[in-house]
Amino acid sequence: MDRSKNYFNPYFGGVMVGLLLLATFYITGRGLGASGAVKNTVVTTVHSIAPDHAKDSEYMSKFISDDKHPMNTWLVFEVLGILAGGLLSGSLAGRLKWKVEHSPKISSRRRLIFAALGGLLFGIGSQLGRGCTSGGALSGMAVLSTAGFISMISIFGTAFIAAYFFRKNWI
Amino acid sequence: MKDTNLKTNRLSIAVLIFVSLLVIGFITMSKPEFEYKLTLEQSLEQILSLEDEMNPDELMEIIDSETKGYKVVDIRNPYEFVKGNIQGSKNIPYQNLFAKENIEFFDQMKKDSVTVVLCGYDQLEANGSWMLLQQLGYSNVKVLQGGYGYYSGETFDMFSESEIPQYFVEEPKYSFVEIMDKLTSGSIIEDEKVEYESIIPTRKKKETVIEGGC
Amino acid sequence: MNIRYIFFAILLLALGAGLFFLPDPKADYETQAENILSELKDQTRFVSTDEVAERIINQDPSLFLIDVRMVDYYEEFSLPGAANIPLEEILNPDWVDYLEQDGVDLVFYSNGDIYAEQAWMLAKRMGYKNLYVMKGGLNHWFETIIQPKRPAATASSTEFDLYEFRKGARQYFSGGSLNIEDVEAESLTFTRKKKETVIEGGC
Amino acid sequence: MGPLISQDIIASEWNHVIALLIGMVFGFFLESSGFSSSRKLAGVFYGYDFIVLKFFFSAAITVAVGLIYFEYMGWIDLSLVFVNQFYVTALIVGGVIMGLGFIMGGFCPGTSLVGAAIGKIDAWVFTGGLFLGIFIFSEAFPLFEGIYNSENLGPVKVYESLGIPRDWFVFGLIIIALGMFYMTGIIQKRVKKVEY
Repeated sequence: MDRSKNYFNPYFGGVMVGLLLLATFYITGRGLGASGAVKNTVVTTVHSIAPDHAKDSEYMSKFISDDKHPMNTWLVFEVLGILAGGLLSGSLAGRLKWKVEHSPKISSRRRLIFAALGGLLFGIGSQLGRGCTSGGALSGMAVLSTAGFISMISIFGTAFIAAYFFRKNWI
Repeated sequence: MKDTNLKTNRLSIAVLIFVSLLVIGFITMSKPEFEYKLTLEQSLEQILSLEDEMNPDELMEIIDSETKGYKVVDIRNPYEFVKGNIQGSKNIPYQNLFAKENIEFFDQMKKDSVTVVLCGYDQLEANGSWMLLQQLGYSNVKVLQGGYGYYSGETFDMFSESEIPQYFVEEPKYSFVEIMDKLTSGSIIEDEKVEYESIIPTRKKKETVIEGGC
Repeated sequence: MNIRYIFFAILLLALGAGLFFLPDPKADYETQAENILSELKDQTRFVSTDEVAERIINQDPSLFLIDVRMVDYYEEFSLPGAANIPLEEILNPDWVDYLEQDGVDLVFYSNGDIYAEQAWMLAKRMGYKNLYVMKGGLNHWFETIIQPKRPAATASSTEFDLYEFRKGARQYFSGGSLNIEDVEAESLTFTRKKKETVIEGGC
Repeated sequence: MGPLISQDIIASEWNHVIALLIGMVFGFFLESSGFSSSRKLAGVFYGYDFIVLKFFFSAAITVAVGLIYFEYMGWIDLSLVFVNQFYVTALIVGGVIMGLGFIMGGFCPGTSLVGAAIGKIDAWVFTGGLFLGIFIFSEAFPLFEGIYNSENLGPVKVYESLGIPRDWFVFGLIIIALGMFYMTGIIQKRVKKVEY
């Protein structure tokens, strides 16, 4: 058997991430997140390249402040941790490899175009919905917030409905 | 199973960690020193029933007839207590209500099913202590209506014509509506002593609007 | 099917069922008896009728009066701006919005001061903050504010000042110079708010 | 009693170390469970692989149940825990957009990061798209502002919205999740295996 396909039991991963999330709530009072860090990075990047533009932008200016609240950069470090953790796990399981993963029915090019489009949509959607699957849906569901459940239902519901049209990309 | 490890060994460990966390939590849970025995609802019911309020006439009778099974506890400060107190009463300033020896005393009283009558200068002074003791499960504790002040006659107004006992402080002493009506119509001349008429509530239709809220 | 999955499923169900046996989460936030006793020790929970009168006249936005008498009494006469939460109903969750106001002093009053303090004790145990009791209640209100007694001629000047203030207050509350009804007309209609409709940052 | 940081129990200098460690563990388990593979992720929508559902719900339930017990044991003050604001329209529209992004891109932000970490080029492209998307959103914010700020119901809890007791809700959630876990096994057997 190919060692690289030897993944953890998903329930094990789920319970462990659940415990981690509990620890996160215990320590920080809020859940995990990913898109927030990307947003911070975008804002910081724009701010350093064109400070005036960032300040003029109604949305970005919300996230630029002089006081250094610990939570502002918290997510960025967390995301760096995610990258490191992923790398660690991948190297232990021998999954480190440059490749484009796609269905044999489609070309790599098509896969990459769809990936870019998907990322784009996810970027817009996560800002509009104030959180992505980890920050909004998972952490939101964990604290039993209505927002978390609605977010989960609308993300996965839409994906299920739209799945038919994109089946060629995956199966 | 080709791609996903469906072995459950690791999962068992994860579940074990979770469960043992909860178990540790339960073992190390700190209990408050004084635990409420009555819920808020029970406590509300208890104060509304008025059963645990003793009226001064009753207490006078008990003391005169030297009935067994009652103990008066005076919760005022020792200085006030020395100046004058109800015969046979014990002084526990309410500031020390939860001191160890006092709690032991209340425990003993409860065990011996002795009714404890808390008394302050007025009912208000003893009210908080009484409610706390009741909520902590000392169901044998009563509060003296009117307090020491009324009992001793200090706050007794012998000129009062009201038929309502003066220790019922929650009864309206005056007909508020009438006074307000007179005031608004200007029929009360300044500094004139107002005749308080008997309290027959005259219902005045008033729109129930309130200010504030949100 | 792995037998362990069934075991885990049962364990999870048991944990879920265990939730039913946990007491009301609010119980954890109840103020403990020791803390209430120490609040009783300092007498700061009492406010005088004069202070209340002054704050009403100044239209102090941080004052919120709560009438704990029965509805009949409340409808007959109440202090301007007071909301009615009868003592019997103080635990009703409908009142959360009234009792949970940041930066607002909630002053309980009744005809005397026993009911008001009982409401204070219960609300205190429920963990609400900034709670006060109007000492003497409405009976005292009428003795001091509405029908102030002229101090003896030998009394100190502070007593006369207080008397003058009370006369002024009486004038105010009887609708002399300022029409109270007009003030009240702007106010909201009395509605019991449900918790669900809380709008953040409303107050 | 937690949360530690918002009550200044942990010095804020430790924040970033903690963030890094938490991120690492999160990333490790995401990757090890197979979240770095977009085709594995997408499997949940076609019925050939259910790791997303299994992982997601077992995590959510562990935390939901755990938090309630923690609160009871006095470890954490739930009133200090962040609860997501419920902006109805923004959330639903955002969710729909994210759902489309998910099925097209095959990742979500967290998983694309672990994918990128082990060298998936599509994950890199997805992350690039993510940056671009957020940039576009902030540039075109006036366009979205109406939806973004409308109908805020505040940090409501789901059992309050549904009007049922919390314990019943959590218990129901557990039963639903267990039912779904059981169903996935049945569905997976019927659906044609997909090699990837």
